[in-house]
Amino acid sequence: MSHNKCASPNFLKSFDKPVEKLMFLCALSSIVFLFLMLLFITREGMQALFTFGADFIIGPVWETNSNLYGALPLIYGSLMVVAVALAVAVPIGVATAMFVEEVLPFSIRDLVKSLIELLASIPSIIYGFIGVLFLAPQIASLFGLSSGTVALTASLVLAIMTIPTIVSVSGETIAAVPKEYKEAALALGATKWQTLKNVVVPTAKSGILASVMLGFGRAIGETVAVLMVAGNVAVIPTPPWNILSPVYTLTAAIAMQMGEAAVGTLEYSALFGLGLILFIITLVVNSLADIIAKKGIKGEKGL
Amino acid sequence: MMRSRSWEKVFFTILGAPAAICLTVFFWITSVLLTGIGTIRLNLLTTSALQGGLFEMIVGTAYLLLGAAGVAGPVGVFAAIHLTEYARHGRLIRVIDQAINNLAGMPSILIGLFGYAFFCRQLGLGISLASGWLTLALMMLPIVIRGTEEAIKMVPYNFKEAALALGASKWETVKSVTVPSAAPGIITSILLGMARVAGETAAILFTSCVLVTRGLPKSPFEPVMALAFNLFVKIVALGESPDKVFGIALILFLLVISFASVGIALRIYYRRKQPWLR
Amino acid sequence: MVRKANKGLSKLVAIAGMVSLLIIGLVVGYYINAITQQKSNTNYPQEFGEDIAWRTSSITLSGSTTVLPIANACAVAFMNKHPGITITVQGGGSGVGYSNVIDGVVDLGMASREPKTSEIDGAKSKGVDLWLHPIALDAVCVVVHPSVANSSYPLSLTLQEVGKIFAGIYKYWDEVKPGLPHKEIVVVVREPGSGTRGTFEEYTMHPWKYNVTARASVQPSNPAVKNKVETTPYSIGYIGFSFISEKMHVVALAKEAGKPHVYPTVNSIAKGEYPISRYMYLVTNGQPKSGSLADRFIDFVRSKEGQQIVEANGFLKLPYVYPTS
Amino acid sequence: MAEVDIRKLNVWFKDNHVLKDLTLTIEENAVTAIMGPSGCGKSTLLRAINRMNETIDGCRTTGEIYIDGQNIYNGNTDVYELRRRVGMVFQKPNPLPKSIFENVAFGVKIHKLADGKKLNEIVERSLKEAVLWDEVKDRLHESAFSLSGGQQQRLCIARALAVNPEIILLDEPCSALDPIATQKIETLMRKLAEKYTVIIVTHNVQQAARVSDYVAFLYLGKLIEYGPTKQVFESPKHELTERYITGEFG
Repeated sequence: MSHNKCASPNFLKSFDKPVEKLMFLCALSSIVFLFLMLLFITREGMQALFTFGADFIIGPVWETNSNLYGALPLIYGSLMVVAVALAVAVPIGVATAMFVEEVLPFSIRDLVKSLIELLASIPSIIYGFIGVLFLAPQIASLFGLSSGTVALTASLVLAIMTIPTIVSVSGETIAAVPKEYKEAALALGATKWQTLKNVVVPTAKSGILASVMLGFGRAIGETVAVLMVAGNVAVIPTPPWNILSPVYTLTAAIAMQMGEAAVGTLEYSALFGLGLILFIITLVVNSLADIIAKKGIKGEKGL
Repeated sequence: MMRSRSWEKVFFTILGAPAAICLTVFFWITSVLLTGIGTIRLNLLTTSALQGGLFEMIVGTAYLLLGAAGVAGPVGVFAAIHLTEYARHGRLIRVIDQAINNLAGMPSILIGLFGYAFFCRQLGLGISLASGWLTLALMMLPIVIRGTEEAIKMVPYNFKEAALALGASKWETVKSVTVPSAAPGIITSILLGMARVAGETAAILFTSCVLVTRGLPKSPFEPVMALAFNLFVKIVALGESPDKVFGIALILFLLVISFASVGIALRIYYRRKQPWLR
Repeated sequence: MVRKANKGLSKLVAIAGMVSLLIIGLVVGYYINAITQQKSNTNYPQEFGEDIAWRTSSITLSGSTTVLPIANACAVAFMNKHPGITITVQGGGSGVGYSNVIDGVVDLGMASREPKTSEIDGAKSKGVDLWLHPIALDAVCVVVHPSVANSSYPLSLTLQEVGKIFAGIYKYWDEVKPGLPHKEIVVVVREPGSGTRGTFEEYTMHPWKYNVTARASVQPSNPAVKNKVETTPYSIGYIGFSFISEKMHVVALAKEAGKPHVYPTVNSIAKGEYPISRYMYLVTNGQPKSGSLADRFIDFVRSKEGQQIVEANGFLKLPYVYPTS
Repeated sequence: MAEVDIRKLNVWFKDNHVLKDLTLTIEENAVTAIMGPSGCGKSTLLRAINRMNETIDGCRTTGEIYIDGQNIYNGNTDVYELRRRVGMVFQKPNPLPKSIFENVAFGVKIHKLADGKKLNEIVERSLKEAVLWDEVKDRLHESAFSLSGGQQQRLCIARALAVNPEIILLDEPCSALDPIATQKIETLMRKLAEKYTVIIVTHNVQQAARVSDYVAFLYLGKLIEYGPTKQVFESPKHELTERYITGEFG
């Protein structure tokens, strides 16, 4: 197929080495940029970290006007919104993955999977737009709230946004469960459901767990949609599990205040400090997901 | 001992409910947005923003997308070729692999924050198209690398063997056999990457967009107007009338969805139609 | 077989690529055609001024989101009038407006408050002379949900009482005034850095060193506050004059106890009787050069046409005709 | 223990007509070998007996199969109970990713046949029947993947035996094993025939001759010849059978 090209003059071969180096550089780019991200976000956030020390993380007051930056309410807000979102998204997502991979006939499987993937590609601003216009009023009237922009609304919007991640990653591992395992169970007279429960899910459990971690990572980093529906009050709700009170998340604080913060001020630095917290959280979560997923592959061979 | 099969059927129907919820949500969002179709006139797409149209925003979004693809495409494809064809499995490769996964999972707001600190300020690009390209490219990169890797791995080894046996060098083999065979997959991954960043707001919020300016940027160092940014500022900061915003939201939605569906459809098509797998 | 499969595939790719290129080309062509036609349709005004350099120059504005709608609309109108010029409007906040002017990043800042001392100091240390050009007037109105007060049971407060409410010193309405419901007060504020918030706090909080209660709901814009107060029983918030709606009750304010309570009206604001009113500013580094685009743009905003835009965006026009220097 | 009576069995996969009008009666308490070249429908025939074909998309079956006089293809057959009665062992050993004990106990738990002490007894009995007990009795809770290929295959047999089947289907059970492991399985099959009806699919003519009492020869989805092994091998009625046995094609 490429005879003529293969016969190209020899000098072309001398391009091999430089091209190889260029490709190597490109492969390195992801590490380089990840490192640069850490470097620059830390550098800009240093001032706030030095000013407040540990209080930057455990301080309960986030008040720009008095130049007090304690990120605890924001961290709590982020975690709370994400926890509720996952509580909704994980059962729905995993059940959907099982249904799509194990129950749906092959012919419409791809179609359904594509539609769910399309759900993932809807821009977050559109989710926010619809959340503000339709979901928030519904929540308000359902719970008799004065305003629907509360943690629960944000959680529901986030849940919808996280489900596709969970479906596609856990679906992948469910689909990767060897056919032999399922046949073994079916041939013993196990029903489809028993096969699913006793063979497929246990085998795919690490992948499912990884999908939950990835979902967590996606949800905690979501910005625009959350900002529009979370209510943005930098206080830990009372009682702390009150999901019907507004919250302020790490991402929302960055997006809302970054435009206001003049370069070099303490506020500017504090926002990068939030970025650093977020960076570390996502790095840990994503790495955990990676480790879990890799362990799962090993587990199939060993046990 | 009789197990009722109808019970089983009921159960799987229940299991199907969440899937139905997902699809319902999708169609609901689509239908909600499509109700806004009455508010947009076709000439909205071709009139300038100065006359109340969306022309510069649409083309600006296209500029951002094409530029980002122009950066992330080559870098991502080269990186993927290196990782699949050249790299030996070692610690460095594991670290690179990990880094790609982490980059893929990075919140877009952090990428935007970094883009502002690094591209806009450190490199002095300011709020400009170029900053936006680089920032968005950073978001596309993992998608392009992963998609290209998958496409390259699908190329059967005997293809490459055939070329190598004829005396082609490794690079020639890659260039003339591997990449052409993997081309559909590579293009698809770039498309999917573009779909991912087309509606992105947080990453361009501080890096490349302005509310209004005249016309399109004349150089990469000028700022640009974009659909997602305009929608964000108009809803969050200006609280503009829903009719006008509806139009932007709908067009943004259609743009992203069409990109994504073409990408997804192509991917399914080529996964099924890999001729050498038959 | 290898060759065949590969050929078929690359052919497909080539076709797909060509088709997509064709479509892109068509679209771009159509667009460019459309836009150039628009341009040629607008007649270039044939007046020859003393200085024509400004006709092709460009300026950038950034700053307060409150001024943003005015700046946006004026920029659009001015660009439509003069086809050669470019005015770029970025967002941000009043803080960014000042700091960008001080750093020389933009030509014009937008601000809905006067500079803080720290900003003035920063400007001095960089040798920048901040010039404020008032372009519109706005009053920050204190509004409550009709469940607290309405036209038959109106509410009047002093600035300090308002401050105590927003500082969280009063927790229930009946603590403010007997007869009001025993319900928890829902405090709605703007985000830090907002000019509206700055003006409001300057009059109601700073004199008594109050800080906004941490329980306050933070909203990013005037419409958001309006929406929140309209829909939240027992809430109190503050918004720009133009955002007042029938679904809320406006509180009459007195400077201090014993002074008359004044409702915000076009008249009372223009006369300076209403206690919380503020100017919207465009900010420059020094006086803009006469005849420059920045100078002409400021003049445009202050012209009759510009002031009509100001009013259309819900602000009050400047109370007297400004000397156009 | 049970007789399998196959009448006019036809199986299609999509448009592919795999089994054509098959009719034969499989004797109880004997080893019946189904042999034939690849693609002749051996496995499909085997999988028709426990209705495992249904788990594949696009499969269509007509005809009847009677087990102890009951048609398993009529509407009210409980397919899961059927599969308990008809155990199956696959070409490649397919232990589940669980411990040795759990593998054998799996079917028992699924069918809620026993638990506690009785379950232990069943596991022990099944492993003994599969001649695996002595090799694994000290490591019952280790992963099934720690066993060798031959051991894994006997584990799969034990797993099938644990649920009290009447018929055992073996789909080329030795094709992935070495000669010594193969020999062990073949010995085991002879032993199983004392208690169960054993049906084995093989493309190995020698194996069919060694282990079976009856042999069926399939070619292109049709039954060419069926009878006692000795008779078929010594005096085949059909020319195709003779050519296959002598290794002329296959």
